[in-house]
Amino acid sequence: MTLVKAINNALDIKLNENKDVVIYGEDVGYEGGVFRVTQGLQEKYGAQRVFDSPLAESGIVGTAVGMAVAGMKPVIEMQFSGFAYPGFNHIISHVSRMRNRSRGKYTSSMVIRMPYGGGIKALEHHSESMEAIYGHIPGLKVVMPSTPHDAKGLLISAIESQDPVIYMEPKRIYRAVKQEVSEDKFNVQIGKANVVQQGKDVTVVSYGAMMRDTQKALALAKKAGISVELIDLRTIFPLDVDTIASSIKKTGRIVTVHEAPNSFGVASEINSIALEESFLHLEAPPKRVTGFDTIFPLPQGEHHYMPTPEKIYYEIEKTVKF
Amino acid sequence: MTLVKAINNALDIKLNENKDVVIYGEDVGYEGGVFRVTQGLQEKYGAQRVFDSPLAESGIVGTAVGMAVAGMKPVIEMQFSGFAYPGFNHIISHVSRMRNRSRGKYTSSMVIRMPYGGGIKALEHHSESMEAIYGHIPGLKVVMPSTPHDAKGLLISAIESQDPVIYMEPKRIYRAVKQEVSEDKFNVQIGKANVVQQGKDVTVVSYGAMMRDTQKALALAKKAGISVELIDLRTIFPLDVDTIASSIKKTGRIVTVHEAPNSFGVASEINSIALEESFLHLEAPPKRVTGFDTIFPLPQGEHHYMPTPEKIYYEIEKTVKF
Amino acid sequence: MFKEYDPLKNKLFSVMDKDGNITHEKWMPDITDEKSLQAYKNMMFARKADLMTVSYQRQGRIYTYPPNYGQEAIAGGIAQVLREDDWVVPAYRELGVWLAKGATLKEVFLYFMGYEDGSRFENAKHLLPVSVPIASQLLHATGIGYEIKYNQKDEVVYTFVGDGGTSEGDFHEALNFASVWKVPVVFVIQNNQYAISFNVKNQTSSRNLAVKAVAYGLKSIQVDGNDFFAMTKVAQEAAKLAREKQEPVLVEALTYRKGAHTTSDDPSKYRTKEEEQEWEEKDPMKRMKSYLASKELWDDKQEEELDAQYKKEVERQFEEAENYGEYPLEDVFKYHYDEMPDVLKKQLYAHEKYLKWKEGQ
Amino acid sequence: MFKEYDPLKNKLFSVMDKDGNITHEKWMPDITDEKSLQAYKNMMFARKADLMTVSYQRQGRIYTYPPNYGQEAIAGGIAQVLREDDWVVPAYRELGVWLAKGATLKEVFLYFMGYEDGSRFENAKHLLPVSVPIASQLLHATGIGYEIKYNQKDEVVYTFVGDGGTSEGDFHEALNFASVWKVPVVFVIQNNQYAISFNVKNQTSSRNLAVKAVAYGLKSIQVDGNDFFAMTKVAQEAAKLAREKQEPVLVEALTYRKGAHTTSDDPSKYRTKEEEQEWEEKDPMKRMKSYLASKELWDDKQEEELDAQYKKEVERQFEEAENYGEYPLEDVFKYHYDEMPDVLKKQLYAHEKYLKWKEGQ
Ligand SMILES: Cc1ncc(C[n+]2csc(CCOP(=O)(O)OP(=O)(O)O)c2C)c(N)n1
Ligand SMILES: Cc1ncc(C[n+]2csc(CCOP(=O)(O)OP(=O)(O)O)c2C)c(N)n1
Ligand SMILES: [Mg+2]
Ligand SMILES: [Mg+2]
Repeated sequence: MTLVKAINNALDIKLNENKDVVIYGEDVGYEGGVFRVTQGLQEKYGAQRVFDSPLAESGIVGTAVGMAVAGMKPVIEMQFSGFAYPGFNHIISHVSRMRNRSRGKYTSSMVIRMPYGGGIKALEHHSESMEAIYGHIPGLKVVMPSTPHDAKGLLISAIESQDPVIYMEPKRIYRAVKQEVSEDKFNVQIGKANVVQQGKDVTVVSYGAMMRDTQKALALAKKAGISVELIDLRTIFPLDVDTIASSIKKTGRIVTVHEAPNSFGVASEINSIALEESFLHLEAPPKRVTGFDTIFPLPQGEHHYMPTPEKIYYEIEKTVKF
Repeated sequence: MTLVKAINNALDIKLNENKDVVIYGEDVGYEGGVFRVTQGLQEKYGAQRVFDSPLAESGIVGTAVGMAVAGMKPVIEMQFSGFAYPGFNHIISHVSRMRNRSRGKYTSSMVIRMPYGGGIKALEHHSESMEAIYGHIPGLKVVMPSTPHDAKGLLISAIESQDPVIYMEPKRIYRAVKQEVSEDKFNVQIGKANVVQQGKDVTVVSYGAMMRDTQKALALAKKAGISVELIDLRTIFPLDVDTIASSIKKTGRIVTVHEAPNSFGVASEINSIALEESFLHLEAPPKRVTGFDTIFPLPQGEHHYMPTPEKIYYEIEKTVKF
Repeated sequence: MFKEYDPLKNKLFSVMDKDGNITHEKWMPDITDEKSLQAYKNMMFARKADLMTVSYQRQGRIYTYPPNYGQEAIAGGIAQVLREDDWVVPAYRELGVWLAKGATLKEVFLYFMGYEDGSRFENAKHLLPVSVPIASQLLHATGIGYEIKYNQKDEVVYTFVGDGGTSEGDFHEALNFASVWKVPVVFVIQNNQYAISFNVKNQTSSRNLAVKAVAYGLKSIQVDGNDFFAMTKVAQEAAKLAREKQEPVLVEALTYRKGAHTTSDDPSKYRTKEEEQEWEEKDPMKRMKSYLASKELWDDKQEEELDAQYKKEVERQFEEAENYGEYPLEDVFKYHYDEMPDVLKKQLYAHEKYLKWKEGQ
Repeated sequence: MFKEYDPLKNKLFSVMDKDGNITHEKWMPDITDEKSLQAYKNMMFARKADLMTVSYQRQGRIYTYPPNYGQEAIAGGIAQVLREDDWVVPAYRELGVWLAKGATLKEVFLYFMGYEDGSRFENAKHLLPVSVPIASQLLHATGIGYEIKYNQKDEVVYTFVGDGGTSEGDFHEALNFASVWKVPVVFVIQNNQYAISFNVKNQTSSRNLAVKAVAYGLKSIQVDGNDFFAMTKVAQEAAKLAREKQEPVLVEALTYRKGAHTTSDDPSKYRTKEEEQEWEEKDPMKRMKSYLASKELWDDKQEEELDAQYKKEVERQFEEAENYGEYPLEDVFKYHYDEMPDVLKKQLYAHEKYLKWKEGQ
């Protein structure tokens, strides 16, 4: 299964299981989405359950708040994460707050799917990776899968969760990775990181589409005789502090990789955790390998921006040699 | 001068000096703003230059982009930082990007003023402190003064800057602090932190309204014989890395204080800087004294949320004793 | 009615004049004297509570409060059609509607005293908490409308927004989604002439606010919101369209915010005594009282007695609220997620540890 | 004209029929044959460039491109009134307008090849770069309108949005601010029937899109956007209102996106051959050509020759763009701030260091 197929499969399973689930957004109905993620679902479940909405993101998120309050489970799509911002007010002012505001009487439990990230040679606003912003908003959960298996299991968990979940899809690898994934229903737990590979010299943390580049960097590291412990975060908030901290205790070194801008990004938070939880074990300064603090360039400049396997390896090596 | 007066004075000076400066927003014209920050300015400069706009934040920010492109210098107000979000799309998609998008042909140079922060026993959405979100957006500058003097000098610099500046006003201390401030024009540099007090045991970093509580904590520290170096950031982006790093090199310890949520907040970034720039000098884990990762509570719960001088002191002491 | 009072004609729908005389018998709603009287009493209670809240605020016993003073007839009319299963999606100035929906005054007090608990509304089904970000609640209403239609329920959503709120993009999107989805939502604009200090005349250049429904192909009407009977009639017709035809409707209720925007505002800065006097004459309570008096359903003495009784009731509920007690630290954390994540538990625990240390000092 | 074609009446303004016959002589714009012919040539150039760009894209020589194919007469009409000092605030499907404003095809190519440099528009005064977030540009136009009025300049802003864009809150806010501020902005809706796969019939329930101007008290008109003369007439009248009376105007130009949404879209999935055929008959170029031919201003041979010439010109500019060269690393950083802050300098420097290391490997 590709990642696109895995997401489609998860949606299919939940639509089938739970009549409260509805899917809507721009072009997600008849056409099945600009990336074909929702293909076939309107045909199967009808236009009351899978449908195109008018072109207005505040409208999409805002109406989903109402549906959720009334007991439905909307799974809405922002066509690209860069176009979620007209809906940002509802996300920060209501989606994240309805449960606390009403002292648990109502929830705004929904899933907001959005493809994120660069490397697809796209127009402006189609390449950003702004998960840290959502991670900073109390009341949300933020999930970012890196494999078809995780994409499916995490999405099923997100739809079943009673909490609002921002579900960011690594569109660069929508079709780049294939994996054996069961057609049956299964869950991957939100809030639990995945130790993809055990190692003893350095902990490397990443998530989403950058996991692939990071794994390529690990091949280089292996050649150089460096033993890497690789962690796939899977969830940005709440972060799996324990898994990160115990790995650092083992390796004494940590490198975090993401494509989002450096300042105030996820890697800063990981570094803070490293400090607070495992200060005495640190043998080298935690390292961030990230995008620059710049706007994601248009396609001709893209290669400058994206962290590459070589660059990740370079920083791993420096950290290990520190 | 109070802080409110200092801001008013800065606006007055720039309105007087530069015909391109206009001020608008909700209730800023005739009434002079809900906090009276713009009081008297419409009378003095006329309703073409200081005026009330329809109630729509996307409209306010979006039209300011157009004005700036056409060569004006809009200084717009978001009535509370919690109500800036309907305008968020323009901030992240245009204000921060117009210069880069047009390769310098056009700028979106403007000042977006917004009172932020808690401790005023207010309704929901009136107490937040979300500077980290703006700090993470490439292309913006983010300024947060803590004294009337700085408020005036930084605002003048912001208005004179060719870059878009998010100017967050510590409303809790709008009238709480008085200071001798010259009526003449002067600048305080954006991007330069202020070493308020020299010390050798620990570096304490804060900004905005929390500077006051931090200074109260320092009185407790002094009694306990702890020598604190106190840094007022003044600017959240770009951070003054050098000042922070050289202080840590001196003290070996750092505590960062802010009222914003902990995860993915400014303190995480400071900690990352501490690691990257002064790892070998660190003698204790950098500490964050911040708000919780929760929604700011309604007034009856407010005292639980805000870091107090005692709590700041408690963490300073623990850090020094580490 | 919607045709005759097509907002393109700029005609205000009213039934009763300033002195309580019925001027448009034809539009008199189907309502018994008994119900009219009860409605008046409810409006009296709302006004009493409102005025007393403002004075509690002045005494420092409550935080910011946005008075409903002068706007009572709007809730009064809506209350006539509101069913238990119907939804109410308010902004923040909806005291009358909250009470009509079953919220207790005590809960309202708790909320404005600064307890989230006040938003629980234990006995009010389908009432949403206060929504502060202007106009955003309209989209929630449209979403609830979708659920009603989806599950083929017999419910209507009533949602409220101010005149200022019509300028927000969310107003546009909410009405547009409702028009496309054809959902049973009654959108009520409480046009009280001001958005804080900003007069509605400057908010837009449309001839009135009701006419904005043309942009969505919806029916709408501009009604005298200080005229209980006109409001009731409009509520009845709008509810019928929504309930029976799943047709969203836009109602612009003309009224006046007699009080301040909130208790931290001073309207004398931006409006004239003359204007206030002009609207004083159109006061909804005065008009309704004249009507009832002319029908000998009500007199000053009864009013005085009920007023005294209501005063006690408000005091009673206020005191209950005032004695609500501590806001536990845990409540800051408890309601964010279905299960509290470790990171919140840790922060809570660390804070408790600090509090212990502090006690020890 | 605006009265006679009040959008409340749902009447489409047109001058010329499908076969290029003038059906409404009364509304024929004031334009010489020479200018009409030149306009046709410009539209031909735009179409040629558009079609060739799509095939370049298929060859992998350019990235995503949103075709303007079929919508040429809208720009054609606006171009008749556009002055050097006027502003153009486009979305992303405005090839004809970009060219009319003085952007070179090479710049357009550069942009869609992925160079920000393409947005510099060296010879185009007052032309804004592509704006991707739907409808947001309308507010920029309103803001520029404020500047024009503030500085009492003799300028007009032309801004463009799609049919889908009318659903966004920003559409509402931009028109409302413009109506309150009374600024010289002409808002043009290019109603090409689709927002990607979504038909305009489902975007809203209003009778047409022009009628939405009622909500702001503005004049508006629905015009056949495939009719060059109708578009020109409307552009002239709208420009006059904007320029002379500072009156914002809303123009809904009915057209059809003959191509795909962008080069990564396949419209055969969501629309029928019949529909495409129906619109094929209303093709703006075909109609204009028939008109010119009937006046013996143009024939097939001339068309063929010019087509060949334009082909060469497009190729020339494309090749120039293709040879534009490297995108320097520094350019990623350079244009963010007036002065590059230390944090960016450090990141640039660190990356250069890494690149040196890599070379050494
Ligand atoms: C999005 C947003 N912007 C600004 C505010 C601040 N604010 C609170 S009430 C108000 C005026 C609202 O006026 P109106 O819609 O007429 O309602 P009214 O208060 O008169 O009932 C403003 C600007 C807010 N709450 N939300
Ligand atoms: C705010 C925002 N949401 C979504 C998108 C993705 N998107 C790009 S074009 C488009 C459809 C636009 O349709 P329309 O306004 O009719 O313009 P057209 O493409 O037909 O010219 C969408 C949804 C976007 N660019 N911006
Ligand atoms: Mg109002
Ligand atoms: Mg379209």
